Amino acid sequence: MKKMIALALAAMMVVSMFAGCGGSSTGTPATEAPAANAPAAAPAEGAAPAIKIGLSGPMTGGASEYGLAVRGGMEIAVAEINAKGGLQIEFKSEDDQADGSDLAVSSYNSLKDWGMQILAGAVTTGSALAIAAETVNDQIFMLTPSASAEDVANTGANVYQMCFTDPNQGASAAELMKAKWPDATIGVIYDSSDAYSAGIRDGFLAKAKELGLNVAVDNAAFTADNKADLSAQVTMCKDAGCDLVFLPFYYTEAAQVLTYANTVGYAPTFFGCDGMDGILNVEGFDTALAEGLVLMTPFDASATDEATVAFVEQFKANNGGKVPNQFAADGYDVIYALYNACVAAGVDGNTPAADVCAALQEQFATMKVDGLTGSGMTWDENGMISKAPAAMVVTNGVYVPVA
Amino acid sequence: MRILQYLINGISIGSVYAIIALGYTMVYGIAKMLNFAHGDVIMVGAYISFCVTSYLGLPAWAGVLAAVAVCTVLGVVIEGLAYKPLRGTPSLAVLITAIGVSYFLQNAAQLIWSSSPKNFSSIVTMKPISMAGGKLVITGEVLLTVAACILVMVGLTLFTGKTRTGKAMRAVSEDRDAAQLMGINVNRTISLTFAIGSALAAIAGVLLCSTVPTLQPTTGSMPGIRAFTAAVFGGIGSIPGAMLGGILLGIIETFSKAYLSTQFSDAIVFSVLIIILLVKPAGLLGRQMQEKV
Amino acid sequence: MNEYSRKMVKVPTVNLLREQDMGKLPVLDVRNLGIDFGGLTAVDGFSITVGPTEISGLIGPNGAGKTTIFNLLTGVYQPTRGSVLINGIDIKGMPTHKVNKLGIARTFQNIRLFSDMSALDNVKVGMHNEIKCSFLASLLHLPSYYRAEATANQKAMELLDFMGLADVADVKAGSLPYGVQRRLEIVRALATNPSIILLDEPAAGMNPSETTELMHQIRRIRDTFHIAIFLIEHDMNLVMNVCEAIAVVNYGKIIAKGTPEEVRNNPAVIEAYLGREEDDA
Amino acid sequence: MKKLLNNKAARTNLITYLVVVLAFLAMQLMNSAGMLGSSMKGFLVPICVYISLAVSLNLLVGICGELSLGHAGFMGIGAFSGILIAALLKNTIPNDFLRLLCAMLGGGVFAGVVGFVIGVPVLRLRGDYLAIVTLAFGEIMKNIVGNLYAGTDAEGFHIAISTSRMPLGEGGKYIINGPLGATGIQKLATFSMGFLLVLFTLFVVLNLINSKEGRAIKAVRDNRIAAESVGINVTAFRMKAFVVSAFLAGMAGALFGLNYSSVTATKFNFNTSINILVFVVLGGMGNILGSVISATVLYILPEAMRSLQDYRMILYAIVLIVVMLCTWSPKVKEYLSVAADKALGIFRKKEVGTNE
Repeated sequence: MKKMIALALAAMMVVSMFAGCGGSSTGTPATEAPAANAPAAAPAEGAAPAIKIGLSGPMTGGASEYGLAVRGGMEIAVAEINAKGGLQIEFKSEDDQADGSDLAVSSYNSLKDWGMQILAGAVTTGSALAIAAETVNDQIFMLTPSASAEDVANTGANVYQMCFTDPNQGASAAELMKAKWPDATIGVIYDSSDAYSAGIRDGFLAKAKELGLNVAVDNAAFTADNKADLSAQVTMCKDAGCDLVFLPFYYTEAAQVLTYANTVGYAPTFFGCDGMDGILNVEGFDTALAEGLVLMTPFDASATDEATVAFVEQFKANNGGKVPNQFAADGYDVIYALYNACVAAGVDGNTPAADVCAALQEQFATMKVDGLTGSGMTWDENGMISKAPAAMVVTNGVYVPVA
Repeated sequence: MRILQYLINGISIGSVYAIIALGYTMVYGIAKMLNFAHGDVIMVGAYISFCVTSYLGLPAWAGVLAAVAVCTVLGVVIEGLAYKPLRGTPSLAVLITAIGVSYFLQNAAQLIWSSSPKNFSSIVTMKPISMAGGKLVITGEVLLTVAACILVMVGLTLFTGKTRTGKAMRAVSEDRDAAQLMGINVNRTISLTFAIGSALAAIAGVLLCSTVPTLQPTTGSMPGIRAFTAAVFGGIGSIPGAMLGGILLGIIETFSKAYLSTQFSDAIVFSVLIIILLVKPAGLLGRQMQEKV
Repeated sequence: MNEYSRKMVKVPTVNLLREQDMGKLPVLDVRNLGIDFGGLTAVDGFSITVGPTEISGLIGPNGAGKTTIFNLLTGVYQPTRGSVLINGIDIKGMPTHKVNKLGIARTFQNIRLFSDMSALDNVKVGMHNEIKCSFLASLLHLPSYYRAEATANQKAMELLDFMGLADVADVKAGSLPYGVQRRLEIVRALATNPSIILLDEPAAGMNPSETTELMHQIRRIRDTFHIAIFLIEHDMNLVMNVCEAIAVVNYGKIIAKGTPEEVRNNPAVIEAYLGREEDDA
Repeated sequence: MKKLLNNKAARTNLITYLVVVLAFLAMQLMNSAGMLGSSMKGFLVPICVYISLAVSLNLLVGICGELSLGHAGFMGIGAFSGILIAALLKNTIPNDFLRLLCAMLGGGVFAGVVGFVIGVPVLRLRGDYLAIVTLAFGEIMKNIVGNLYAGTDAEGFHIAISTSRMPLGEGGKYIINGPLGATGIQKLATFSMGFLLVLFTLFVVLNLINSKEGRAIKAVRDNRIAAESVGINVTAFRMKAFVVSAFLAGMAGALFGLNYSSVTATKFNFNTSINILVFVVLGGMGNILGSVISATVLYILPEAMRSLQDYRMILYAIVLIVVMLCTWSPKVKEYLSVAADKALGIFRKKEVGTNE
């Protein structure tokens, strides 16, 4: 009996699976889950069909914070663009759980079955590396908002990045330190199990050596498995007398470092990267702890320019009052960059993905984009972005450019 | 001085592991199941406390009480719906269900509270004690967690040793069938164990987040696994063992980071665990069961 | 052999030996065996020898330490004192499976069959060390595997048939009647090709006709396989009828040894079993 | 042949092989007819990998009765060693298929050796203690591979376990790059190889179960003391099962690693081990065909639920709990069988009616 039931269940599941897969391969409109995906505006009579842009990122699990932020930013851009008329965008996101192999590829495949022409992803470096090679084979244009390892862009000519590469960011940090705190005793705390964090640290250490910075602690690492307790790492820096502590990782863990340092009365200058953006908006976080924190973020949610204000307002309205971070802003910029390139290249929903890819590569070689995370952004031949790194310091709870 | 500071850091995180491990070991000892959802009940407890204090503006003790109440109910409901129907089946079946419950709680928490981190403000208002010119700092959280740990440990030991219900629990733990024959309501005893274990989880959640302020839907899972490790380390099923195992694990972890290698601290901690289990196969304070022939 | 005879002089068990076993190496030679559990002495000063084709019995009140002695003889427990020699080899420090290979097999008081496996498979597990087939051959099912399996099947069936169990060969061991399970355990023990088997309460739970049948079978085992049998049993009828020598233990110590007749009339035994007379009153 | 069909074990085995072969043929046919979307095509290799993992873990958990929470660790060892071997043999063995085969065998052997080395001390432990030690082993493996660098440059091959990126000379190319994992892997895996792997795994595991070794392993699980009493060296058999299981997991891991252009150590964590365990328990402990089916269904299930977007993982959790209750709970099973009997009863009555 047990076997029969089990078999019946199995059969049921397999049927549902074929129904699911069959559905997606025939191109069910993405509007079936309106809460999650920005609905494409119905194309006007006779107008070209909407171009299909897909996002792969972590929507569930430990890294979903970042995936959902990117999706939120992208949805705003898509809605704005579709409201304008003209070229329409159909947008769909899939969950890759920040996995670096099979789940990422199956998320990508699912988007491909949907008919994706451009990939606006992936969010995390691991997933992006797994997917990038697939896009090279399929000749699908890929612009990742936040996968920052150099290897991502180096995978192929069709892979572009919207964010700084890790070594590049590490080097910029070292240069800034050389300029502003040349005599500081520096400590580095980093996540050795995370490619982003380890990548920045490697870039930073190389540059710091070149510039002759005094790095006293360079091995205060933690891993995804033991990040619950960062007190030993802070104590290491404190003991070594570091007065500048470099924190090249995400604000989630950074909040922990700042809190612990405060309890033990350790107050060096903390220095973060773009992953640090968002720390001021962590619910329940005492922003006073971040006073004096230096971070190299391309995005400032408290900026007063029109575009940022509108974006922040819209994001808050869509996400229950949550303030967007640089992930969301990068996502927003990615959609606009793609949109501008598509319009300039004259591609639409009828253009095969490979042709879109070729056309966009041509556009990105020469194009200049202004967005929330920088103005006059351009890309080099490897697909890496060049935009001015902006260093901010937290003063009275808001970002102020480093003088 | 430096070594003392690391020792205190180790005890700090270790006592958090210990209080989680106490819940683990209690449930394991009586229900004979590895409740992998325990870490996630901790996370729920922390969220409840956070919501009560931050959104309703109530004082910390109210948050703790609310967390204890909600988690107790949650624990009993989980046990009744997901574990009780599987009583008497191989322990592996219940283990898988527990994993299902763990996935469920994490994803439910993400849908309810979103995956954005929340910064849990410590329930301790005491100023840290600073000694030796700031070289040695003992935070209120450490003192509170260690105190809570000892209190819970002593409380549980007295409860299982002295009270009627507690003795029933021990009887169920020793031999479920015999206990049943003695007129002990085994189902009710196990439900009660889950209620107590979950209440402990709520307290552990508040203490965990007071020490490590970042609160996310996945907050409970890693400390949960560490605490499970600690419980085995100390001798699973043994109440003082869980406490000892937790604190030792915390100290080993901190010392290996401080003096050996931060990058390889996971490998070091788990290697030490393996070595200790090889020397003492039932954990530090566990009873080596002689199989009856 | 001479060396052995010399040793035997020290141990006053000569009267337990069958005539045909005289002068032969005893299959089981236990000297002054003892074990303590956490300060509590469970068995002490236990000595016995069993000849190669002898049927001997171990009796005593409940909790006297009989099963503990069996566990000591088979290496399940390591003794605190004394030694156990099987076919002249000391089992000190050997794990159970090695002790078995020396030629001792056993059954259990609370039946320990592999209840999810068929009766035939239970016997084949018993023949494990008899089946000559390399790991790789098993893994890849080489021809030698099929040959070994066929031989094993045949021999296992013969053994089952010997105990009248051929009909239930394909039945799951766990679903067999109690008495049949007891006999199956004996077959499994025989399958290891032992020189002595220890039977722990073989008649427990059997009805009188089954017990009578069992008595015949025990003798038949000895006469067919020419092995020694050492059994624990509460059924005095069986013990007195089958055993040629009996040892009585109480509180972990031997209180009497001898032929059934001697043991039956030994006052110490009567006291151990019936209690002192004033208790009865 | 008739005798073969009368033997229950042989019949079950035959059905298992048949199901796998038919499924493979059906997939091949559908593929050549262009009926498979990218997603389905993408699932083929990982499903084969997870089937092999589930079957090999079933040997350990279901047949041997040992709980292992570190199976993904062996998979990881197989993946990384397989990737290394494939990269290093690039010029020696130009044929992709052969190179993949070498990589898989190498991955398997490597995982098997590691299994043996840790098995020697660890297999003295039992039950939950063994479980925690296998978990610990998985974590150690992940931690070490996360700091492993390997690559080639003008001076040849370099490998190091290091806390910062190992420098490579001119023209250097990383094969394994610390926390980034293995990158730029040449994808060698094919569905056919996956199918062969599944067949090989089934062949080894089913043969083992139906040999004297298998009987001994089952005997150890059913009653360790009785098994020892008939001369079975329990530790040796646990070791054999452990090593074979690790070997097969290593092979599967190598195929997995060579199916993607990048693989990180974090993939082989506790969660993956748990997922494989879920396949085994849901398919039925000791039931090999059950593992094959449940690995397939449960791997595809969350993918098939993609249209549910953010709700899919919570639904997966619910399905998992409900299926566990349906297949294991005595009460729920009784209720279901009564319901099923009622449903079937209608048909039976009709049949009886027509016969009369």
